[in-house]
Amino acid sequence: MGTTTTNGNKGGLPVKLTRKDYQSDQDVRWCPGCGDYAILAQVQKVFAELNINRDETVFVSGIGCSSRFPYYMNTYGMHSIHGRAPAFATGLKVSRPDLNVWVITGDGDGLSIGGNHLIHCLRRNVDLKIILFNNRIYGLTKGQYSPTSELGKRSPSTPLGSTDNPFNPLSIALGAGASFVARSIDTDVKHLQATLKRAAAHKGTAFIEVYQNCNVFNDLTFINVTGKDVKADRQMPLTHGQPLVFGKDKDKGIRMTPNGIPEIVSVGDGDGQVPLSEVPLHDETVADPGYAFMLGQLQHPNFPVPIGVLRAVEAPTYDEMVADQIQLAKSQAKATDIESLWHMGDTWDAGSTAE
Amino acid sequence: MGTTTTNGNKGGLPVKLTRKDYQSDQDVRWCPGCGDYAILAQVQKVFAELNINRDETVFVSGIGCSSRFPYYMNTYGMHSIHGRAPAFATGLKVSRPDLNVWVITGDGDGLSIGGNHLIHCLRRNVDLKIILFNNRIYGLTKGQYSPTSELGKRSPSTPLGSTDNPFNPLSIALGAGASFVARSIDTDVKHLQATLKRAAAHKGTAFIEVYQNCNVFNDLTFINVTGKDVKADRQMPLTHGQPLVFGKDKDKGIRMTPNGIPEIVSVGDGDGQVPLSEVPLHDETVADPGYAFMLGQLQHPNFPVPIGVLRAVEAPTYDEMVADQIQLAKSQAKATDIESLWHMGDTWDAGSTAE
Amino acid sequence: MQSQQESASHTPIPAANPIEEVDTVVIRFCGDSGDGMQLTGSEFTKVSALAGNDLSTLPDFPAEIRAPAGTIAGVSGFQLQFSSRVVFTPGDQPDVLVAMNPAALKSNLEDLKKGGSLILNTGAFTKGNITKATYETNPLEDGSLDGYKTYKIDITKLTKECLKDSGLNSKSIDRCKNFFALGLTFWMYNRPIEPEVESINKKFAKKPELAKANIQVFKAGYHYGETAEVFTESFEVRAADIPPGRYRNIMGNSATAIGLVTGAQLAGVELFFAGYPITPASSILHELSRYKAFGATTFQAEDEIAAACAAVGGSFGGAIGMTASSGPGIALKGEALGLALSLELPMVIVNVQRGGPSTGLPTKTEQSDLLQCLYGRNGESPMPVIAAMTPSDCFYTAIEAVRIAIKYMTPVMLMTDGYLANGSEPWKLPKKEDIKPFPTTFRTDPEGYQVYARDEETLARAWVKPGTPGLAHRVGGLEKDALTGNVSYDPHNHEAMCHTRAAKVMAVQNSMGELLMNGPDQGDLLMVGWGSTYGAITKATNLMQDEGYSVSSCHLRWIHPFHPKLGALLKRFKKVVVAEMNLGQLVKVLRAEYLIDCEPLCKVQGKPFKVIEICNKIAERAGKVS
Amino acid sequence: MQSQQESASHTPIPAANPIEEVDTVVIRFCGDSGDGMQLTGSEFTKVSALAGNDLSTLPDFPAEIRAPAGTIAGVSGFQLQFSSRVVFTPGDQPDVLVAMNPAALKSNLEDLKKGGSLILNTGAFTKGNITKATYETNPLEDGSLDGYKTYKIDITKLTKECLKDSGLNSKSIDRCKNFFALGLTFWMYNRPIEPEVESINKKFAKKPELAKANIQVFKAGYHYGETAEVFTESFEVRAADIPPGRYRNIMGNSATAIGLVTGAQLAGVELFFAGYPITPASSILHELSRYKAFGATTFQAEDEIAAACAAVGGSFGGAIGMTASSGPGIALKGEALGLALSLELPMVIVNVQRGGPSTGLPTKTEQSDLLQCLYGRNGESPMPVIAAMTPSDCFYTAIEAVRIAIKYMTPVMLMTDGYLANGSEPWKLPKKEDIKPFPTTFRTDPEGYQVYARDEETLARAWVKPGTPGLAHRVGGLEKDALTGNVSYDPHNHEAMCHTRAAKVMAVQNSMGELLMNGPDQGDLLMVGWGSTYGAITKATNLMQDEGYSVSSCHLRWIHPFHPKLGALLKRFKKVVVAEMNLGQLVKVLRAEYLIDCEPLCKVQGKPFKVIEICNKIAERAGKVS
Ligand SMILES: Cc1ncc(C[n+]2csc(CCOP(=O)(O)OP(=O)(O)O)c2C)c(N)n1
Ligand SMILES: Cc1ncc(C[n+]2csc(CCOP(=O)(O)OP(=O)(O)O)c2C)c(N)n1
Ligand code: SF4
Ligand code: SF4
Ligand SMILES: [Mg+2]
Ligand SMILES: [Mg+2]
Repeated sequence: MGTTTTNGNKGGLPVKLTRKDYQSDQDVRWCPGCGDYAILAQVQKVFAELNINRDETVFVSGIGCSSRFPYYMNTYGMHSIHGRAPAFATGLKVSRPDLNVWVITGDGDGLSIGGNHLIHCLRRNVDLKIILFNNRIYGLTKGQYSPTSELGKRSPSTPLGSTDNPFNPLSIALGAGASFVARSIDTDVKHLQATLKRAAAHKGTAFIEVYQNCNVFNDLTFINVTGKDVKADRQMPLTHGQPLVFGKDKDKGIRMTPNGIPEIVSVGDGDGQVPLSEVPLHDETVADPGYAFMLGQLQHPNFPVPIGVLRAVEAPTYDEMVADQIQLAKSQAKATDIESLWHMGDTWDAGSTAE
Repeated sequence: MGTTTTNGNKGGLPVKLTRKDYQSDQDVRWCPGCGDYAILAQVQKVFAELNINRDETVFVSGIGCSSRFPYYMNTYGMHSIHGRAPAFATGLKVSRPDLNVWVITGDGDGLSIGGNHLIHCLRRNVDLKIILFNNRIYGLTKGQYSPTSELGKRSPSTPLGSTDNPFNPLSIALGAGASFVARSIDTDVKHLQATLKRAAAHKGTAFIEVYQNCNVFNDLTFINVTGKDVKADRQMPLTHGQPLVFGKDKDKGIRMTPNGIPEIVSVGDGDGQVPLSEVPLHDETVADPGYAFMLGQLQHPNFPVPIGVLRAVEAPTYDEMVADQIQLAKSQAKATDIESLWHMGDTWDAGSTAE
Repeated sequence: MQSQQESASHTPIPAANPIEEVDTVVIRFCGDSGDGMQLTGSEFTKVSALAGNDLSTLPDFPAEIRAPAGTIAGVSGFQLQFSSRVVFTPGDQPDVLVAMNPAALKSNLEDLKKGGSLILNTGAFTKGNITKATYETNPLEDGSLDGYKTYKIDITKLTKECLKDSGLNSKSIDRCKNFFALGLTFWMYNRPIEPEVESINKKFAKKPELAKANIQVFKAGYHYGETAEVFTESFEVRAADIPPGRYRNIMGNSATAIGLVTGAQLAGVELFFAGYPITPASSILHELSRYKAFGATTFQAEDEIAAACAAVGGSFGGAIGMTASSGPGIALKGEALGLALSLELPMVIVNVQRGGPSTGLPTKTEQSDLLQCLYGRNGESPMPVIAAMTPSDCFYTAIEAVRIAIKYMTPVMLMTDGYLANGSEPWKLPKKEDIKPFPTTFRTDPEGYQVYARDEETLARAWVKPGTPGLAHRVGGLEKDALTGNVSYDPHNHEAMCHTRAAKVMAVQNSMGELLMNGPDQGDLLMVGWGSTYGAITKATNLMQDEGYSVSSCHLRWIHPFHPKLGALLKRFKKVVVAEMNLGQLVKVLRAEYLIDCEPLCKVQGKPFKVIEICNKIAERAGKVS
Repeated sequence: MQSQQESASHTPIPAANPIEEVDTVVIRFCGDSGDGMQLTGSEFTKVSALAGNDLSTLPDFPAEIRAPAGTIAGVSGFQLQFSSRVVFTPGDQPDVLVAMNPAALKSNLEDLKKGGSLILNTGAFTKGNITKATYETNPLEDGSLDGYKTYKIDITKLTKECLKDSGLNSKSIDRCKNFFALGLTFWMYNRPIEPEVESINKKFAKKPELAKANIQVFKAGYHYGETAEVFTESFEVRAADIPPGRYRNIMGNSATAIGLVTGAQLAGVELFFAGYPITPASSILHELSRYKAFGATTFQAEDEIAAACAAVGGSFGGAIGMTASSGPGIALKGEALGLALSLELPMVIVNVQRGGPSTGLPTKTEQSDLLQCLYGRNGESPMPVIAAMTPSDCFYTAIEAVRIAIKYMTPVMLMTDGYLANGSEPWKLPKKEDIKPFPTTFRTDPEGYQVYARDEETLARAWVKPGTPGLAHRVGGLEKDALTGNVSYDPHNHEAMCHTRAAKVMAVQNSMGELLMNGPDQGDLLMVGWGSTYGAITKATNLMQDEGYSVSSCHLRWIHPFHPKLGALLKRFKKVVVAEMNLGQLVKVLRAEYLIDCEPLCKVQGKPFKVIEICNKIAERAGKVS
């Protein structure tokens, strides 16, 4: 550990890092069995794989079980206040575009109290990576329903069932104009790793919804979609350039009617079937977010749930544009010393020395 | 005026009301030429036409030029605080489902500081009518750019041009799951009236974006779309059951590729043209919001701008579901007098009389 | 005169007599979050209440939902004081500590009375657990428990034995061990077992196999005490001499919720509560959401701002709008509360205080939001602030909040804290006749209506329900004309309105109840308190009065405005000390108001005062009565 | 001794001598929002400044962007006091009132000095306008102007005449009439016209036809004064005896913005400012957004909460994070500020106060956010609070805020108000050498780093920039261990941290400048003030000292903590009166702190104190020096 002091971390950047190098010295305090562990582990693994510089990385979170995340990462970190992590992160990134800034939030933190900061961050396309741990419940405050809980959810604050329609986090993100939108699952180790890597590589705000199991207050909430036995039929993994097909035998596909309504087609060369070649290929880069929005709307039980990257388009980032303006202003400025600022505008000489 | 006292209004409900009956006694104080005047006039006219009961109507607004609106309506009204009107209105409507509650907001009020309340209100489908006056500027605070201002907008706070991508209010609303979404224009008197009537008739949250000209700080911002000479080619008026066509001669149409991407087609029976019968018919009632989202994304200069009702689906309202639960709870309750509440749970007798 | 300090006279000292009578016992159950200590504690509370004891309880939760098993962060505790006398607090120091694992022992032992009884589950003292508890050596063996009466029992193993034929899996079996501990303590305090058997049956009605197992283990614990010759004595705590009537054990947040509903019913208005979950206020929302049949509509908003605004919307509609939160959430509501007081609509805001600043210590108690509640709004924003004293007093204070809000057409801040919220005590259920209704009159007459015309006595404007014919009007947050309510930028009108809003809040003084005094109304030292310190201050004052000190105490229910008699009272004492769980916030306000050199006694440890801490201060500052 | 009260000695009395010398003049231009009164006022200010007068200005905006023309709601005004002596305020009462329409006359006449000069544009006194101004009879004819020296001039018509050949349309012509009024006043006060011609050319550089027209009208106004024999005299106000140097006329918000940039440069850190528009704070954001070349990055956030949070994010990154707002926005920032002080990061929050509560009087001035700034956060949340005294002092106070923030690693609240924000005065530009830099040291050494270890003197923890190798660490809003910064629920650690955070803020006392005294440091009466009341209090005190009263004044720049010498000073006076634009907020704090029976002099009218109001209070409370 050596000169370890920074709430107990190691510093520096050894040659080849492993997952352990990204673990802080704090005890991880989630409930045993919580999906948060898996996500933490995958983030640490991916960071090690990508050899990401810990000292140039900052994790910012709000409040919630998931928001304890930064304490466990051996990087810079801030556990802020409820719902505001995107705002802190925006200030940080805009003033320090050189840093690698990640935001951790929950479905309550990010979509209830923090919904506005999230959508504004997405529209601005600040170069941040946002992971939203969706367990469809308020974990830390012991089990109230959240904005992603299903209609009719019984919880301590809704003993007769909730009366609110849930948000679809992907739709909110796309409605706000997000440049990168993806979904993954806590237990799907490989998929999660791949998705995290894609987010890490994206320039602009990358938004990932991760289905996360809260085994204490909302156990198995995603099991209808994530269950081993049903998975193949109920998930549609997206791969850029690959057809929109699903099912164990990839024999079902998705396409749009001219009226703009998605439909499931049987894929194959038989009667009433659609040949594979006519099934639309997934294209993350469509400029119009309508396509990704349509995908994001697909839901169990009528449709398979898409996982993977729905949208990844290149666009200038907010922080970059701000930096460019500053650059421009500096290059055009007649003077940048403080006295010339004081002297801006009309000045005159007065007092007894003035004639 | 008679017993007029309530900040100077008339009460009661005469036989046939006119626009004047919906005018309060307060001087309207917007800048001469402001688009707000036209919207106020159309609301008052429509209210008179629908003979809406003034005493059972409440207008709630936030802060901004547009938010002065309630002062000018001879109904109940609350000019609240910046961005929060949907929250006040939700509390009011949920506790008083019998009232007819309208929300007035601006692009800053409703989409900047108030974005979160707006989207939560929309997802809940509280039975409110929300009119968002979009002038793409902060009027009341003298001209700063707003979340709907175009990228590069020069304003007092962005002297070198803004670096934020604007929101599309319709996309935000649809991303949040709004049951009724429409767009109209301050100067398009008939269209605005028709749209207001549709909103008034909708059960659930009705969201109308109105293009509103701020002639002082953002004059002619919509002229590219609303200008008399360009209007026919740059607007696509939507009518339920009618084809998605536009242009002076209705010779252009919109349809979707199987990949979910909208395209403009030439309508007609000629070569390379699409016959009118094959142009999709506008359907406000599509359950999947993806269709309306696709429409909402159409923007000048690549596409015509849709005006009218994009989406109008029936769904239970939040206030109705809450009322039902209360009804249910009351009907199932063993007792509802206050003493039985005190006595709930384990009780025992003690003290000297207890044996 | 004999000191009544809790720890003085009733330590369970071994004796020949198998059942010794004691008058007061403090017991604390502690273990891992998963060990069911809250249940154990509340079951023991219930039987004590049924036995007629007076009592007071205090749970202590970890901040994490379920910190890793066996760690100190995961320790959960429940303390109970029960007595044949009147009880004011959950007790300074446990006489008996039940510790289910090493971490629980580690973090609780320092509180145990010297010479107190220590019941340990030795089965949990594995090497791993000992290390997790950050012990370097095994406390069972290293002599560190020498000063205590230690009972080492392998509860884990005994439970396993007892259930080996139950067919339950080992995890489920292990979960039963808290009932062994409960059985033991039942034997120690000579409690009847039948009611508990019944209670277990009820609790586990849906899982009869668990009910059976728990009963079996509970009885095993009881019989172990009886037969194992580990304990040489058992104790009895007689029924207390409390006012006769029907009782219910009540936690502060429940009392607040029930009080709010009662207040609305007494006023004859609907209750509209909008909340957003936050520790330790959430359970008010939870409770109210179950009282729909009693006229309560609840709304879980997207955040605290929306909750406050929705409540104002409810009030505008003619319901009594309410919201509840804790410090960080209250901070967010400031702007909306400013609007509410400018609109002059009734509203109740409950602040269940916790440790601050910022997120602070969310599960711990503190009184450090007083200044925020008084002043945390822009502009001249006066608002009545009142505070509850005990868990059951939350009921009465909530009613008072509703009364003031409606009578004076103003938002009212009702302050409680984590200690009150989760602590409990027996509550003597009132009779309906005992509580005076205060029916609301909505204005319906359009004749001569002026939106901001005021009642002469209360300075309140009229409350009008939208929907009332002929009374349509508009209100807003801009300054308003003193009569019509129309927007007014007139300088003198603004000044007059600022004075009027202040005067209206001061007018609350005209309808206050009595100032709460304990002891003579003059003397050496007056101990002043507000909120949850009531029990500790009162107990300490009583004890020290008995010791001959010239000390009285005065507890404030009304903090803004103060009680009209408070100023004169303070001046009749040579010294005034204010005990509060902050760095001296009420002290600031009292000094500013009365120019009296009062002195703070502060504690900011996330824990309530101990009686002894206040006694010590009294001894330091007061003289003896000659 | 002669009274120096502004209005006493320099009324422009007609005289044979065509140019009379006066030492001080207060002039107010008023008219419809569209009449260009702000421009007229600031042009006149500029020429007065160039003439070497000392001066002070006060604009008065309507709350609406452009209320209906001709109504009282639409009246806009600009007042200027210029003098050959030192000027402290924009003046109590205008000596000269220029009113461009009936509404302007109606709403401003009561302020005009008895016997003062009144210049009226009779062309605007149409029947319609007279009615819109709520006059029942024509004031030009009903004798209501009898007590004033009234100059009735049909400026509208004269302007039209003058431009009839200009080719401009009639709307554009009408817009020029303010320059006629300006020309008139130039003649009255014997100002050179060339600089103004130049200024107009510059201002309308892009519209030369308008420049030409305005110049023509301006000259016409000037010559009208000279030749029309309406005015029988003109006046001269000599250059004031002010310290020699280069000057610039500066408004408070500009000075704040420039001061913040200067502070950051003196500290050697980047400036990151996040704001959300709100009257009267917005122009700080506007100004800073133009200072990118000077190291300022600005961010218009989605709301005030995001702005505060983004600023904290900036500070975490090693810039000095800043935000500015007014009352309602400050209310929203409370929770985030609590986090900032818990994280112990430097930050500056500017509160440009306006009339409250709630939305209140957005364009008017007030000082009623003091208690909110001191206490509007949950938990024990101490924060330094300082206030600026004059428009140019905003510059120095902003620097002081940055200095304290970085030196003590704490958010600092910098208070100004609408009066300072929009008022202006000549600012003697400092030399770079005059202002001491305070370079920041970021910690870069990993050896022995403890996140919450503190500097012994300042109690500040070290500031570490993310990106620094080996210093990665995590901070958050939960209570932290006093050394490592790791989350800690330890009761004693929490108490210690609360005390330490308070002590750190108190340590600011160790590096304060001098306490600002005016007059002897003992006597009958001490007038205490803070913020923008400086000018009025100082002027009044000086006047009354000259009249022989035993009065001094002391103005507070540091409000929390107070200056270490303040307590002793207060006690050396028989009486202490605090003049503030609220209902007595500083009074509360002083009374609590020093137990001194100080008395408030309150004004809550959305307007600054008049000197005379303070003089009256002094006369009432102070005795004469024997
Ligand atoms: C201002 C404020 N309001 C409320 C809370 C209480 N609170 C903490 S976390 C949380 C919700 C957590 O839900 P989510 O974001 O889904 O996180 P999870 O615990 O499920 O991971 C709430 C309401 C708070 N800490 N601060
Ligand atoms: C809490 C708070 N923040 C900021 C303001 C200042 N403010 C008033 S209106 C407004 C924006 C108005 O823009 P918009 O909603 O588009 O309305 P418009 O004036 O354009 O109709 C702002 C920033 C305020 N009144 N309160
Ligand atoms: S409560 Fe749920 S989300 Fe929170 S740590 Fe436990 S299992 Fe995870
Ligand atoms: S500023 Fe713009 S939006 Fe506001 S009233 Fe004037 S024209 Fe209308
Ligand atoms: Mg969650
Ligand atoms: Mg706008």
